[in-house]
Amino acid sequence: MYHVKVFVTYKKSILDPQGETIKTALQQLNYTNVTKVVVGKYFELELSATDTPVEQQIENMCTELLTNVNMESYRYEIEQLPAKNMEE
Amino acid sequence: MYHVKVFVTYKKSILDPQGETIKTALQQLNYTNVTKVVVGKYFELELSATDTPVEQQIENMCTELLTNVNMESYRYEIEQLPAKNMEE
Amino acid sequence: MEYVIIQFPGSNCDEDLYYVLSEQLHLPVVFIDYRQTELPIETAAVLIPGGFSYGDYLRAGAIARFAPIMTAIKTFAATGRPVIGICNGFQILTEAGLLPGALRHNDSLDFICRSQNLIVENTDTRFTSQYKQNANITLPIAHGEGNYYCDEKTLAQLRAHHQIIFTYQKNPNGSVANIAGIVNQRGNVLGMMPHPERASEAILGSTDGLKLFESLQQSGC
Amino acid sequence: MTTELASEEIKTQQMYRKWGLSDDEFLKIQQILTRLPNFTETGLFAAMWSEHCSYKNSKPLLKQFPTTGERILQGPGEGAGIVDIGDGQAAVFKAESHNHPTAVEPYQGAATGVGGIVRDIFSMGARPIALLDSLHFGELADPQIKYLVDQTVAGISDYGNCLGIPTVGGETTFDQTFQHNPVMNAMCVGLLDTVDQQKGAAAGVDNLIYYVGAKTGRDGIQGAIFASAEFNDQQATQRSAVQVGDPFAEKQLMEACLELIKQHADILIGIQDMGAAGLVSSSAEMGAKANFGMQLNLDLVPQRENNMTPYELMLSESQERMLLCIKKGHGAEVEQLFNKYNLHAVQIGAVAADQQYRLYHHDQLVADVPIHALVDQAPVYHRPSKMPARLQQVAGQYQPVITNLNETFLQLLRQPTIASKKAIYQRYDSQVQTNTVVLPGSDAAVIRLKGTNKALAMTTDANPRYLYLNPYLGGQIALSEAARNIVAAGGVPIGITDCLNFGSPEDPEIYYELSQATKGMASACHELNIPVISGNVSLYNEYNGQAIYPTPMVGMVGLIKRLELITTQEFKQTGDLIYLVGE
Ligand SMILES: Nc1ncnc2c1ncn2[C@@H]1O[C@H](COP(=O)(O)OP(=O)(O)O)[C@@H](O)[C@H]1O
Repeated sequence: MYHVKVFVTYKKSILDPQGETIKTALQQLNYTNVTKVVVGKYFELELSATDTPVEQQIENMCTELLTNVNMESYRYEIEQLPAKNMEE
Repeated sequence: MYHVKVFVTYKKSILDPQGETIKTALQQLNYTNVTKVVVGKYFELELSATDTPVEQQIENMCTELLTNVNMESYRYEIEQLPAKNMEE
Repeated sequence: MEYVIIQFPGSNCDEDLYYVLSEQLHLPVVFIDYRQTELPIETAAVLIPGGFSYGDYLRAGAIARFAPIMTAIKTFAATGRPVIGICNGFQILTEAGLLPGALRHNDSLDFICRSQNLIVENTDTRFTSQYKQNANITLPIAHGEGNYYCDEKTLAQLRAHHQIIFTYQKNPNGSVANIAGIVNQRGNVLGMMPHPERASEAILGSTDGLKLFESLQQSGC
Repeated sequence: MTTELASEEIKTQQMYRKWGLSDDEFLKIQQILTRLPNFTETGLFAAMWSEHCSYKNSKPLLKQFPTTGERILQGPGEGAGIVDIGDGQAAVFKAESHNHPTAVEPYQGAATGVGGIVRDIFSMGARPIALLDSLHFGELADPQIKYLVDQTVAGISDYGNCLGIPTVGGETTFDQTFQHNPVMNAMCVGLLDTVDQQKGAAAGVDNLIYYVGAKTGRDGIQGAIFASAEFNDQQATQRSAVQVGDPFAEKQLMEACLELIKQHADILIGIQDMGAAGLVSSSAEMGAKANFGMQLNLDLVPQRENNMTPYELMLSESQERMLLCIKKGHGAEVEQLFNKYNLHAVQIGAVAADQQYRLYHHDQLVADVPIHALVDQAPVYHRPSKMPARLQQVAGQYQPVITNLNETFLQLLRQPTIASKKAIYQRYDSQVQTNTVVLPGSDAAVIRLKGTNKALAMTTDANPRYLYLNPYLGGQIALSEAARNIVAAGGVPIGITDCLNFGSPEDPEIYYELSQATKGMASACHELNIPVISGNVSLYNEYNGQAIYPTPMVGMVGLIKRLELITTQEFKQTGDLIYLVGE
């Protein structure tokens, strides 16, 4: 079993209006020391081992479905779980 | 300077329709080994130090703005940046 | 020959398109379900309607592009025959790689529904032949993710090949170069965010959209 | 897991009180059952006898409303009311409040409010053709209120847009009185081919009870329980009264149910939304309405979470679920149809000959009560009423001081309550289905009916300030304003739905407001000859003992007999004459 976390954000060159909006909101709440906010999507996946290495599976899922590579970039962390730990 | 990552997901009892839909989509793409998908939000913040400890600031931001504690739970990671590293 | 409207789970402008094609223009129209693997042999044109396929969960159009019917649509498009994607249809076509670029959240982050003035940038297509070059027309928009994005290189290509078909007179959503609709390089696949089917009857306030379907009809499909 | 108290403990510890049952009510249950109710049964009664399900405080007042008429095919009592509009068609409409959920989680609260009212409409056999809302918030200058408005509107927008139902009208006001208690009412209008008319009834021994739609989770279980002592903090944070909407599932559910109704009428006996008090209210009401009993096997209920108790399964308010009664022997057809839409369709029980309501869980009988006791025997209260002190004083006439007319005029227009609501309504898809002839921004919205030369006009109106000053007159005014909006669009009013948003009826002054407002509304209904065909009551809108202004929302629909009669409010040409009519 693997527990995988995937983080998706807009590419750097692309304006992130959500991040800007939240930064403004935080500043209005007097968190004036916040200089930058980026908003992204976050996925947690649980999957069992197969013949394909898990890294490759995750790479494929990211490029095929979880992100639009025209505008988003991704990052992931894979954690192997001890057997019999399927339910949190 | 601090670089903070905040992860927000629904609490366990709460329906996650996006996660369910994405799980089904992944399974139809033959990733039949995926047993669970949770979709959440992801924030990256940059902020400078103030009199208030950064942990407490982040806690407050999470409960005041970034999450609705009635249905979401959050987690964060704080990383202290060396000075003069404000832009990635 | 018949016009084919694709129904995805969550499509919701399918009936509206059907109404215009069949009741206003008296064209033969059929619905085809997303699970089908083939288009009817007699297909004249494929129309992908607006709506929220798969709830727009993840990204608009992201999941629909894997539907079984998409392979048949790609084959159909590859033969140079016409495919139109409106709103969610446009999003699906970009996700499927049939059109360049991507659609982001509107820069206001809000869904916008209102009439929008457009400029017809290129009438030399089978979708726009009935418009006058540079005509000002009014069509409704209704979208949350209609903010067209492409990189500089793609934009230069779009311009070089006259692929930009409709632009907004006043940009409502942050789209690159005010883009409201584009075609592929070959000119047979059109994607547009505004809804021509909502402006095809006088009682609804505008008939500017009808010309798009008439153009298609005139082009001999 | 919750430890469930034994019957004796429920009684001695009076834990039923935490679920909103009074000592007298608990005694009455005991008398009906001739024994003590167990934990699950107590929960069933608490939910079914709540104001929301039983109208125990408002029933006597609702009796004042005229509810019949030549055109009325279905008055109050079903998912929605139905008015004949000729040519084999009918208008179906109802409104619902989601004030508390919107206060707690504005986006989801508003979204699921829309989801619920839409299910009420298609459960009658009608295709939903329009949505309207009625929103009342605290002062907009407050950033938190801004956020609340933004999220509420986003919730309505995302849910309605995804379903492909145009949101064509509504109203929005701002006042301090709604600071902690926003009002979010949603109204849905549907178009019915009268041959398709459905009822939420389960008749015929051994006919099948089908559960369709989303799985059941622990969401929205009777809010009161969260305050109860046997939950520790840890559990309390893991559970939530908030429900998350899944508009995509609802769209599929709507299409599947409409297909069932249109194409399998012969096997469909009854259909009902699982709304407030979820499975218990839908199933008990369906049985009681047909004068049959019912037995359900809770192990068969599709479940999203492990180890759910009968109490949790029965009271969950998970969204996007419906209950069907299907003719014996035809289950496979239903399963096939719903599978096509990727939805669950599971037989969970059957209609019983006696009028007993029985639940089984893990092969044990966990509840066994007379079905009519749950549905029809809730006590009815005639609460004491007292004129509020503020109304006893003769109000001095307010004399505005105007020094600069232009400036005052502009100030008025700048008031958020008066200013244009475009920023709100252009976030709703108001045009999908290509029938919206008059868009939001005019007096009433107009939806043409394809294939006919007719149209429907619709509006929502409330004016809490008037009601605060004079509940009786204010009630009349709300109705007349709605009627004027309909007439100004070219329509003849054919019926209303309402949401009565008030404070606690146990406060005699609030009860006075409620009784006077409804009396005023009823008198205007009689005067204008417009029946009330459906509605909803939302009481206890209070914060720290402070109630909101009385806010009865009137949703009115009018028939426009010919498209040529449609009128819009803008001035059309220079030189046209302007008249002022009325008193
Ligand atoms: N929350 C809302 N949702 C949809 N439409 C709205 C909303 N609030 C106001 N509107 C629309 O804005 C217009 C003006 O509303 P309102 O100020 O209540 O008008 P009036 O005072 O004429 O009744 C109406 O057409 C109404 O339908």
